[in-house]
Amino acid sequence: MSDNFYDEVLIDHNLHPQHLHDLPGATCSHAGMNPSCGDEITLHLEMRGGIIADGSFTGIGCAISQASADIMLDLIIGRTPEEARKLAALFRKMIGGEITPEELEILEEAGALQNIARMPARVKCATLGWRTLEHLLETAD
Amino acid sequence: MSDNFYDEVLIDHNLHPQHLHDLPGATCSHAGMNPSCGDEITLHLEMRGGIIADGSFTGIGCAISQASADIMLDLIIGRTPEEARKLAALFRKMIGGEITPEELEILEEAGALQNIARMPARVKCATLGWRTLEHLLETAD
Amino acid sequence: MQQNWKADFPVFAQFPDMVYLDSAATSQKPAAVIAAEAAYYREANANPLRGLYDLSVRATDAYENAREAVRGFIGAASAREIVFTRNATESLNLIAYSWGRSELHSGDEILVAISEHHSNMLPWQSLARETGAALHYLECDSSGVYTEEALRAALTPNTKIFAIAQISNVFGRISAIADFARICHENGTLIVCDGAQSVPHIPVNVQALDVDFLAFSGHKMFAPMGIGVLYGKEALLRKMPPFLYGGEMIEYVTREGAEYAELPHKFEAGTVNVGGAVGLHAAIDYVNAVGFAEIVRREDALTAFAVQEMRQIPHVTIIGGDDPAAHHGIVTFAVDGVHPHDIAAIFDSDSIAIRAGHHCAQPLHQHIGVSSTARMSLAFYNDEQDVEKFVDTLKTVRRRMGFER
Amino acid sequence: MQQNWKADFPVFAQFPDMVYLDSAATSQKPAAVIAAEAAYYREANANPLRGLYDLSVRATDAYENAREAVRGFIGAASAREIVFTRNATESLNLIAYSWGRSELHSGDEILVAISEHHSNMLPWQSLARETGAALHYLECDSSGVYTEEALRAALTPNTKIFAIAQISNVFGRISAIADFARICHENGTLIVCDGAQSVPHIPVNVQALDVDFLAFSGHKMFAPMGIGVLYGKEALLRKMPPFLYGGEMIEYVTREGAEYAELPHKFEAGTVNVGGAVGLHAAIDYVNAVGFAEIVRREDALTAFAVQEMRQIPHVTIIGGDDPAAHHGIVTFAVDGVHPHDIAAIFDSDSIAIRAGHHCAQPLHQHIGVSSTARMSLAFYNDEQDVEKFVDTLKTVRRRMGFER
Ligand SMILES: Cc1ncc(COP(=O)(O)O)c(C=O)c1O
Ligand SMILES: Cc1ncc(COP(=O)(O)O)c(C=O)c1O
Repeated sequence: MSDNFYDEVLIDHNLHPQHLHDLPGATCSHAGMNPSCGDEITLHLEMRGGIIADGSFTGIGCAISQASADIMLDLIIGRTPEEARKLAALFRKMIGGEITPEELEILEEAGALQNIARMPARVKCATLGWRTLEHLLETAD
Repeated sequence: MSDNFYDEVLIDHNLHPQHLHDLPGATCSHAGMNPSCGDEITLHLEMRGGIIADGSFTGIGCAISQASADIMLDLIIGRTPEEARKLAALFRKMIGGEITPEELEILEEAGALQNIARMPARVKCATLGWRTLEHLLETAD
Repeated sequence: MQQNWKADFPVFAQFPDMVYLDSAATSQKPAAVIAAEAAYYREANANPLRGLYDLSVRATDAYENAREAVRGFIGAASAREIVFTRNATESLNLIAYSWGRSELHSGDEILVAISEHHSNMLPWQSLARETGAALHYLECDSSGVYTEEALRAALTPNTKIFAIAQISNVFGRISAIADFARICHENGTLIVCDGAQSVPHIPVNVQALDVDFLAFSGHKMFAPMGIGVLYGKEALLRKMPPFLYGGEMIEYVTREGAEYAELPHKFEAGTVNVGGAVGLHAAIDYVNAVGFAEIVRREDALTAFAVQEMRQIPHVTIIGGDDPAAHHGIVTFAVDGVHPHDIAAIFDSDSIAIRAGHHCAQPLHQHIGVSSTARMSLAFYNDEQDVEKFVDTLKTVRRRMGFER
Repeated sequence: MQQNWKADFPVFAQFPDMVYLDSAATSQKPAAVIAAEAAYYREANANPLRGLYDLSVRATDAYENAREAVRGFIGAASAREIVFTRNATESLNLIAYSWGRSELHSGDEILVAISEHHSNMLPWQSLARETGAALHYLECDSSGVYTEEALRAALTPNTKIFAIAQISNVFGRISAIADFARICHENGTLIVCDGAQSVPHIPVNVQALDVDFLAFSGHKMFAPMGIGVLYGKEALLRKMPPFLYGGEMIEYVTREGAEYAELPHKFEAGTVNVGGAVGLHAAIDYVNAVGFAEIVRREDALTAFAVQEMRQIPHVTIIGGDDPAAHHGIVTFAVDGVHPHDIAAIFDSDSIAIRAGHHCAQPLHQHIGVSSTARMSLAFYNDEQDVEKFVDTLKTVRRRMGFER
């Protein structure tokens, strides 16, 4: 793992997360956890008019899981559940090392996590927020 | 193990055992076995006037256990239980590799089994008759 | 028999005069396997699975790649179905403890083939004792044949599990596992296949056989000692409780209890044996490089040669019959008037390694009415000279024991 | 610190820039150990114990000599008290299954130290669930100290067994096992000592400690993976039923049941791991050649150096306190604001291997109120530069995570 794995993007999202707060107007919430490291994230979404109008997360975790959740929320707020699901699928594709350069563009800052597959123990951290999102969208349907 | 491990002494005692027969006048008998190879020997002794007046064995087993029992009976018939016990102790000493040349003399033909310690799996065969004897003398006391 | 496969096995260079005919007990190891394990300790050794650093990732990769190699080797659907154990014995005990103690009850029946190795019999005896289930034996004929009719007749509505080896370590005969599996499943019975003697010698595909469990040992298939495999169908393994408890097999632990890790880790408590798994991986690569076509061809030819010669020697009886095709590298025999232990000792004096005793199959020996036998067993690294030397010594056994002088 | 012990360990030549500080998870292997195992497979490999030929006798000797070496190493009275297992986890499970399932009943109590590794906790949880015995925990203070008073207070007339590690894998603190054993025995309670972290690092004598059972793993003491040890007092082992069932652990088998072999074979079912045992023997010889005087001196000096440096770094907290003498090669720590997984990743980017997580001691982490920590752990092959590099990186962690820029 190269020194700049924790690049500015990740460090910034970890230290100054935009979306780490309660969401009083949330229409649905779900708690996801990585039992083996004790990390836990609760994702809150406010669905309005068929789109994800707002979202936030609460909980504790490592920089990877926190930054990943924060970046995810940047990406999905303002999108439809369908679009969010597609982004989640793309994110998984990236972690699996099968993403094309064009697809990577779509993931914007989430691309900072592309090399996490090198650290199998951390993949669960990077995907925690996304897995929680998928679960939420599935059960919210 | 050299080819002549099965030397004339052992082969002869195995093929033509002097003491493999019932003993109608037996005053005590005991069955010893090597469960893991299924071998079994029953030792019969006729005690008279404080000495082992006669003895025999019945049962099945490998050449080592059969010959060893036959040789043992050659040695102990006519001796006192005390003398037989001493011979048994000497035999164990020989198998353990701690016998002196003088002591080896005393064991006469049983010395043919001296090298059995090289084959740990066979030690139990060589000692079957002797172990049965020790048990018999102990319980007969 | 052109190829000299012995050159791949350092032990034969060390003992050029030795004839090793005890491969069913344990196989010799090719240089490639010995080197692979050593290389792991020099280049990738760490505690895998939880590691957050480079070396630990290497160890994890080495371990999981080995699992994937095993999956491919036996044609399992998923690597989650491959549990690393110490040996076939532990694999079979794992089934009896975990599946058995949770699924079996008084009134249920366990069916075990009478020719089974103690490792595929004692765990079921113990399970029956503890659960109150009844233990029944499927009988074979004197040449080791189990028929479909006999199996059908032995199965009852209460038979929950049937345990049988694909190749018997005494007879060397192959049982029709795929047919037996079909019959068992029609009856709602699970089938446990002991592959200790088959996986190293013939291609085995768990999906084609449709067995529920398969157990085998690395050390009999050119891998190091201390590594074995349990294959189980995912749906079964998923439902089974853990067997050993400890590190690496949990998701979460509190004072009161624990949530267990996903398959296959749920069944791999404590620090795993990466070195052994790497050795097994190298052994699989080696077997694949030689190829089962070659392995089967050589072993069958050598077996046929041995049986043909042996049946011409007076006073020699082959256990399981004189048909060479019925023995797969395993020929168990008796010599009139000579105890098997003495037979083995005479072979040893000629530097030929064979085995004598009950071959961990005492109930079978009781069944066929002898207390012990002698056994020669082959691997593809044996050659015609080995069999010739074996036959030459066999011809002398009775004379050297004092008969016919 | 004159001697460069790293030269004995090939992995350090392979990765000259790596700083390995995860020896509590698994140790690296000296060339002598790797070579001994390879030599066994080249020169003595056979199935031991039942063999009737030369190679099998060599294998048997190699295996039993290894057992004798273990006996001497831990000062056991007899080699019959030494059972080879796969790892400490299996050793502990063996006690819980064999001794536990036959001796414990509803109403009995099991006492376990709260800082135990999952491998010395989950087997007891499972045993309690199955037998109806009650499981109680002995609590330590925040620096990991267990007092005699606390133990006395926790023992009741129903406490049948007490399980505790000699050195905790989180705190690195040594517990007064000999005193605890005396207190337990006065109460009629057995004591199980988890020696996974002590046997490799300090001289351990089971007769001096007077423990009833001792468990440890080869892989943490420079031996290969896949070999471990259970020591048990002979009188106890003799009474215990077998754990795994199969070949090699029986005297006699019938259709109905079996008579079991003598100690220690009763507990070693299936083909044993001779290669692993030979590796462990070589590791013991190696440790004896280095000498515990040297090992303890180096490890204590390096630990003291690390603790002294660490306690001067702002925002770093050492779990278990700042006293260097309380940590035996194991220093677990936290950095304010930085998650342990991120700490480990930063160390990895500087080629330093440390560990992060709950170190298989989640209940302890709940007890001390953190969900995970980072841990550096030493062996005598580490040197001052390793610790310096560790300290240098530790100083940069917060800055590299964006703090104090
Ligand atoms: C204190 C302690 N006990 C038990 C274990 C379990 O050892 P293993 O995983 O080798 O079975 C460990 C190591 O992980 C340990 O540190
Ligand atoms: C048919 C069969 N099953 C099981 C076993 C047990 O294998 P292991 O001793 O490696 O556990 C053996 C070998 O001894 C065998 O031949």
